[in-house]
Amino acid sequence: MTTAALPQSKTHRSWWHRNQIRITPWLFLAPGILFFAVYVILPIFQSFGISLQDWDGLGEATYIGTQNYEELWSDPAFYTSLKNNLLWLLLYLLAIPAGLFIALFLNQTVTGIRLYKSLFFFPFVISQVVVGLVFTWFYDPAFGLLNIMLGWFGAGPINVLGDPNYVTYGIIAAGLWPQTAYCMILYLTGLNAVNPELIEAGRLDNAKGWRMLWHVVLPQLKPATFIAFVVTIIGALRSFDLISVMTQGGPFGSSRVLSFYMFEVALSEYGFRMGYGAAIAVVLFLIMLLFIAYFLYSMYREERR
Amino acid sequence: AEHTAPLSGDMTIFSDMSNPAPRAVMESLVEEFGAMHPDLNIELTVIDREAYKTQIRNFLTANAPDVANWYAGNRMAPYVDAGLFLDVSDIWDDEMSANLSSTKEAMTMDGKQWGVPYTYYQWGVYYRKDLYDQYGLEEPQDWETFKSNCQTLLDNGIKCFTIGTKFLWTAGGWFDYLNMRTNGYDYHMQLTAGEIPWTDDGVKQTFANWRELIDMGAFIDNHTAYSWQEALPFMTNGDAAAYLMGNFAVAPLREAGLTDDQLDYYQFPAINPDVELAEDAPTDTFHVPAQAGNPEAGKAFLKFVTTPETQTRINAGDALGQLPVNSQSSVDDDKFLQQGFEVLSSNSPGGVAQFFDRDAPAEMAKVAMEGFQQFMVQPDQIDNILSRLDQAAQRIYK
Amino acid sequence: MSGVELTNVVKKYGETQVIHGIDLTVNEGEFAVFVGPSGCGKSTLLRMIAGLEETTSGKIRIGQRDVTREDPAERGVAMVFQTYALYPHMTVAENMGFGLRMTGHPKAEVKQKVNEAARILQLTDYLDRKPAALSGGQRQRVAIGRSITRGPEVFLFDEPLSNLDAELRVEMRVEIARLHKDIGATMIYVTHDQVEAMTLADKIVVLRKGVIEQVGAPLELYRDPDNRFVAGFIGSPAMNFLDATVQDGALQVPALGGRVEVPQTLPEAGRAVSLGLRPEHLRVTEGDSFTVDLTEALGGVSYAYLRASSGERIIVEERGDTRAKIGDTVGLAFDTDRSMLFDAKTEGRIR
Amino acid sequence: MSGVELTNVVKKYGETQVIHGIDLTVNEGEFAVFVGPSGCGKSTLLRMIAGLEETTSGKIRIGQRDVTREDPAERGVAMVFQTYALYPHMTVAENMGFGLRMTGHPKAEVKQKVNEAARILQLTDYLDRKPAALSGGQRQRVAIGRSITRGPEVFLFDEPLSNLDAELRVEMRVEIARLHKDIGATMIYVTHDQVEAMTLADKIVVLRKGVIEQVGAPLELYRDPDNRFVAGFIGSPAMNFLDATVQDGALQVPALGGRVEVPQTLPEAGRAVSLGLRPEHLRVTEGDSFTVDLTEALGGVSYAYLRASSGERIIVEERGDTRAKIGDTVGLAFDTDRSMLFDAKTEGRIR
Amino acid sequence: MFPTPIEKAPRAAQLSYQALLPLALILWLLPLIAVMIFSIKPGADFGNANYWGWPSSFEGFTNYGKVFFESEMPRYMLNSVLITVPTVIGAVALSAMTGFALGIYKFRSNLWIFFMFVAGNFVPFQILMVPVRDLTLDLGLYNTKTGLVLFHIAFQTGFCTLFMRNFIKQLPFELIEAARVEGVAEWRIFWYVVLPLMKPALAALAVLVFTFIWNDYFWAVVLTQGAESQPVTAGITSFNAQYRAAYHLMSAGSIVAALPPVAMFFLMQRHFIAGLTLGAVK
Ligand SMILES: Nc1ncnc2c1ncn2[C@@H]1O[C@H](COP(=O)(O)OP(=O)(O)OP(=O)(O)O)[C@@H](O)[C@H]1O
Ligand SMILES: Nc1ncnc2c1ncn2[C@@H]1O[C@H](COP(=O)(O)OP(=O)(O)OP(=O)(O)O)[C@@H](O)[C@H]1O
Ligand SMILES: [Mg+2]
Ligand SMILES: [Mg+2]
Repeated sequence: MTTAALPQSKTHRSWWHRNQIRITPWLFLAPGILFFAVYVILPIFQSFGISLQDWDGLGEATYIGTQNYEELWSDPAFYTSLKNNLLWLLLYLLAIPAGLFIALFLNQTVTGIRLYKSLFFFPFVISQVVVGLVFTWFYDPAFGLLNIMLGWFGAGPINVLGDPNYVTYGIIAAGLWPQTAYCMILYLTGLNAVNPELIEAGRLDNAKGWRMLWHVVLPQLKPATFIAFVVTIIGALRSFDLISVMTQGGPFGSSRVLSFYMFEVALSEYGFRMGYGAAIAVVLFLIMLLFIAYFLYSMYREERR
Repeated sequence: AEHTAPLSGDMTIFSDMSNPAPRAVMESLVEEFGAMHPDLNIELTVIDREAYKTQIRNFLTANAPDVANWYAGNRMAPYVDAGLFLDVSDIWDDEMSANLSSTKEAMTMDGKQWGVPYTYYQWGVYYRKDLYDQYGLEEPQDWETFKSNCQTLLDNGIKCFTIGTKFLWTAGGWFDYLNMRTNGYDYHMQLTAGEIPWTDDGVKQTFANWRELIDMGAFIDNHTAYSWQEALPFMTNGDAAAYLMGNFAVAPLREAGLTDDQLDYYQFPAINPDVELAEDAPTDTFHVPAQAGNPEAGKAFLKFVTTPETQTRINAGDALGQLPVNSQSSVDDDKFLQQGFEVLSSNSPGGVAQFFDRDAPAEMAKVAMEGFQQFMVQPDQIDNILSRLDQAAQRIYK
Repeated sequence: MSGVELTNVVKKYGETQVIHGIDLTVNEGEFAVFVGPSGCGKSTLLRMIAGLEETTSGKIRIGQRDVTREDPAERGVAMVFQTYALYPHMTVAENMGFGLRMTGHPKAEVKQKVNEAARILQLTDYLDRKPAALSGGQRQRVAIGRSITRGPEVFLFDEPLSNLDAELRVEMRVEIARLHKDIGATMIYVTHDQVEAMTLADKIVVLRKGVIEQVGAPLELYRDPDNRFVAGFIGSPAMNFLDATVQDGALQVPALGGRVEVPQTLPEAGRAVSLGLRPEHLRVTEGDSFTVDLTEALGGVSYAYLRASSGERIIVEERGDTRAKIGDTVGLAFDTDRSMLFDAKTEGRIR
Repeated sequence: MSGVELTNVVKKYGETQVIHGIDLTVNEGEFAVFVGPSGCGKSTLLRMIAGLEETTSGKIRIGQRDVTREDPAERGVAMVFQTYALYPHMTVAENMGFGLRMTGHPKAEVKQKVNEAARILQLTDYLDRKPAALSGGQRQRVAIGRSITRGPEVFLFDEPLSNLDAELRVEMRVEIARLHKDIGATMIYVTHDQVEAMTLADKIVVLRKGVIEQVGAPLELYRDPDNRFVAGFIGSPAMNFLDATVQDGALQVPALGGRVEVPQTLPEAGRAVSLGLRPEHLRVTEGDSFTVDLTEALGGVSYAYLRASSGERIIVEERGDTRAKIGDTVGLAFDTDRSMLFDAKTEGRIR
Repeated sequence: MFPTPIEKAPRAAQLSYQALLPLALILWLLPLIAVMIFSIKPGADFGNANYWGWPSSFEGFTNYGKVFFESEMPRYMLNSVLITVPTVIGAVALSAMTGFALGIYKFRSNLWIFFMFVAGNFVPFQILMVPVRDLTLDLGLYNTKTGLVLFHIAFQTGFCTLFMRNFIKQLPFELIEAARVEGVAEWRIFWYVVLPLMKPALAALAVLVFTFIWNDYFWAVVLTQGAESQPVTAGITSFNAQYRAAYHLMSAGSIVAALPPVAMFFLMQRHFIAGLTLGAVK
């Protein structure tokens, strides 16, 4: 045996060598934190600042205190957006059971099932811009497939995207399409992780069909459900692309949501109110904060275990 | 003479002339101007017309070109106020002021000129002459005929007007005409300038007139779902008989197969005989941004664009197909351009407006046009709409 | 209570047959243990009895009923899984009562049965906990409790203790034995732990490659294995096997340095056989035929690893006060009555 | 080669102290084994020696050097993990040479050392395989080989065999013993397997709750434990402890039905003590003080679980041909020389 | 595992399942199929109100030819590539580092820094819009691919860090300890031990980020303008504005725009799903 591989002297070990383990993480973190702080964290606070100003994005900004918020308070368009946001939140959640349903349907082993699964997953991969376009045509009052189908039942035609009563539902339905695909894949992977022994125990315990699903399978899919919930909520609150592509918030603003409204007042063709937009963003942020806090809390509990 | 002054260095131009024909015009302009100044290195960036509207503010503040497209009237106010456009009064010499007198006003703010126009075009009613002939209808001269024509068409299962209000501004055109015909040009200007409240009786009368058409069912169904282009097929298919639109609609209508025998134009008829006729004629412009790197070249380009020869060429039927702004230019002998020129030069005693979203401040335009769209769908909401507009106006014009 | 009877039971997965026609009777109240090397089909057979795997052919009877095609829930069996398979989202009480609830028993009855089972298994204090808050042994107890509540005719266990550490394993083993004594139900138990098999079973079923090698009481298998496989499988450390040939009415065993007389009826001369000697039946003596390669002292007992001059290795158990040391040269003695003989080719026992 | 010396070593995680001032010397070339119940701090102590956990206070010396505050890399130790911790993306040779390569040794040297280690561990044929293509035992060998190549002063093992199945465990155990004999390096080995501890160790360190209970050679601990904990911990099945009181220069043992004379120097009368009896030192006799609760027959040996009329339980190892049966009423005999006595309160040995 | 495997169900159920699958698929993908058919129709079909009928002639080549050779689409596509690829590389690289730091090292603020990334990842990005636009303007990166790339990298770092850290966290920590005991420097541990083990995560994440960025529309609109730097999502909208009501061309354009992520998905399917699983259902 030789000991050649060993450090022969320890006296001139540098400070770096001794403290390597302590310093390395910070070196590794530095670029990431820098980027993230500059582009994400700081802007959040800046937005708070801007929301207290009157600023057209071109000239000088003037500090106006909470005036933007006061105006929001009495802005009917804001309430429309808020109401639509809630609708989005609520209805978007349908993607979860729908995704579960499709996942259960596809959770079989027959030849070619993998191809089927990936084809079912398509809508998620496609840009929302394209999805919006496709659904705009689907809803088209003149030639849209929807109205043709309604025609078979002697109903319609419905001008989905032009009617303030239907438009939000119409866009949400379009959004549900890719979102359902997303939830489906989450559940498919979740189903993979279901413990077969528990299923068998359930079979011995006489749990069948729905009861098996409810009592044995669903509880095991909780992680998948949780993630599906989180991504769906976030997707719902971030909804922008579809509205922008399908209706531009119309007709007369009835399909606006907060994220679109703020874009509209701040940066769109006719919008020059950065401060007001920022105020809307802050409200949206506060709503989202509830969910972020919930998510972080669950993660915290998980970590502490 | 000035054109020959040697220019050198780099020059950038941002243009919103993104549709095929205007784009070709823009490219030829650059080429020609480049040929005049061989030492000048010109870079042209063409941006989608709709996108351009939201992006101009960014590039004006960040990486300003030397020349940029925009619109006349109130639409340029934010940039003028923010000092982002260069004062180009110096190129508006006497000769130019004289030649461009019809649009000089629209380029002037605070007594200075902030750019130059390069084209404008008439609005009016484009209609299916063959359908009118079929049902024995004439171009209407007054409101009553206008409505009775419409009734006849409706009785035959044809909508009087096509329109696509998805992008709002088409409804603005209707409001412009109805309001100018009901209350006159000056009233309209005061309204868009915030000097008359939206709850004024005059405005209500305008909407009452509009409502007559709506109640008749004069407009196609589901117009909120369409852009202006998507509304064209209703006219080409014969489901609707007319379109209140700018002259740019002619090209796609012709492309869709309508011949000049089938398609014709008339001036929007009088409603209130006591007011003088006034027209919408939106003017498109060129500006030199305040932060331009090569303003001299920019100004030279502006000058070049407004010369009578250039004007004649770029507005010709095979180019933009619109009206030249220089009175020394000749108008193409296209029948629509001739009629439009005729209307604007001799039958618009009340005045020439830019267009609703150029006359009113941007924010107000947005809110108001949204109101128009809502009104067209929910006419019963008019009181709500008007009080909302009034509230918005109080804030915006403050 | 009822016994279980398998008649010519066969299982195929597609083309591959994993159970090759098994006949087996487990009597009422009997504790049967399936042992065998990994992959021999123990679990498969158990799961077929449970109804979790379909039976390709053959018949399975539980008590008087032919259950071959019945649903698992209808067979009157309960199963305890290796990984416990407790429902993680239910409390202990809910876990134990789930089966009854699913078969529509009234709440009060469920509760009473759960309490009863909890009492037997000393789980009463934990009824409101979730499985995650229990230790391994407690979880396994809950899993057993769950099967008790349903009052099945047959209990099935698939390596129920293999996830526990050594100490707990011993404890739970004793507990299962006691449970069997208490409720006297038919139990079938899969394990690959010899000690479990030996200590728990009324009847051990030794499986190899989907075929039953021998069935019998534990000590019966230990003392009287039918073939080399069973002999080597039962007993720890495993039996030593020495190559030998029959010569002149005795064995020629190179490892032992020559001729050995054995009491068995020998086959014809020249036949290759294996001489089986259990470590506990060997004694180290003075001599020079073996060298001690390694010794392992465990306190009361130690094992000496001997190497014959022929190269074969032999393990000897020592309990006396003088024990072999590494490097020693020793001899070996054994009682020929306790040696066993197997045919080298068929591996069958030669008695 | 160098020994390891711990002086008053303490480890705290935040507020909770898990190692309570340990003093220990492991001599050069010695094979020390840490045993103790789960959570007693074996791994923690080992990892502190490796430098993977910081030492809260106290001193650790390896050879002549104080390494208490040094990074793991500087200590000249090699560690073999329970899960092998092989780099899955490297071949066996790369795995074994990685440390040398990263510390800047020339390729040729690395290669030579890897080959040397592979030879020792009979891994030469597998040098180009990835770990995934190896069996558990081979992986563990690679893990050991990896530590050999660097020629460390001290080898550390944390339950290296506990992921292997019983058979392989025996095999690898023998191999590690051989390795230690061959290279003679200082080795510290953590296990909770008694057999491993007994068979491998030159010196066993029994830990409990972060404190050393006793240090000594294996049979020393078996024969002469310092306290009840060690006595109960070493030996399998565990020693039986019977409550007793000192009376009239003898013991009053209710479980044994009365007075027992023992050779130890007894404390004052009335003192509560425990009488320790190893199962292998007990004999079942005719009698009526005990009933046989349960028996476990393992072939050569069987265990009888007796219950005294006082309720206490005793395990007896039986090897003879007649063995107790469940339900029998029996007596018990033992050699008082082999009994041990512990103070009931302090648990210390009374010699 | 659930529901009952169909191969154990009666023959009839198996057959009807097999038949139901393609039916369900067609129904599910109906909108896409429609667009696909649209894209090979002649423009005249739409004039003749033959929206849903069989194409009167196959004009796939004409339509796609127009998209590829007579529009800005190829340029937009190129922009998308030039935006997406650097972003993927940047975000994955940065987050591999942050994930390593957060997953391997124990230090007091570890969890909080991690939470910062996670929370930032879920922020409604509209709130960043105005300041980020200003920042980009100030940096002189407005309307450059670089500006967009930098922002995307920064924003994606949140999600990627969540993903990477969770992945690294579940690597056997002994591997790192083994390397430390062997005297390997920390950065070498990252490079030689952790990075090779993260390959599946890197691939999965790369695929995920690729689709996210390729499909981004919002930031493309906020931070860029014009064909010179906008990605294809913005390109398709202006393309569509240009060809409004020319359904065959819009369809062809949309399909072209959607193709790369779809192709990516098909090629990297395994990684993609692994990505969702690793990053999400963890
Ligand atoms: N679904 C399946 N498809 C094909 N072969 C299978 C299947 N399930 C099990 N087998 C095969 O059947 C044989 C028996 O498996 P089984 O699980 O019963 O073995 P076992 O005796 O329980 O082994 P272990 O002791 O490892 O649990 C094995 O060879 C296995 O490979
Ligand atoms: N990071 C930590 N924080 C707090 N306590 C810890 C930590 N790591 C270990 N401990 C505690 O330190 C004690 C000793 O743990 P250690 O892992 O050394 O036990 P062990 O003897 O190796 O047990 P085992 O046989 O189960 O491996 C345990 O009580 C454990 O709960
Ligand atoms: Mg098994
Ligand atoms: Mg440990």
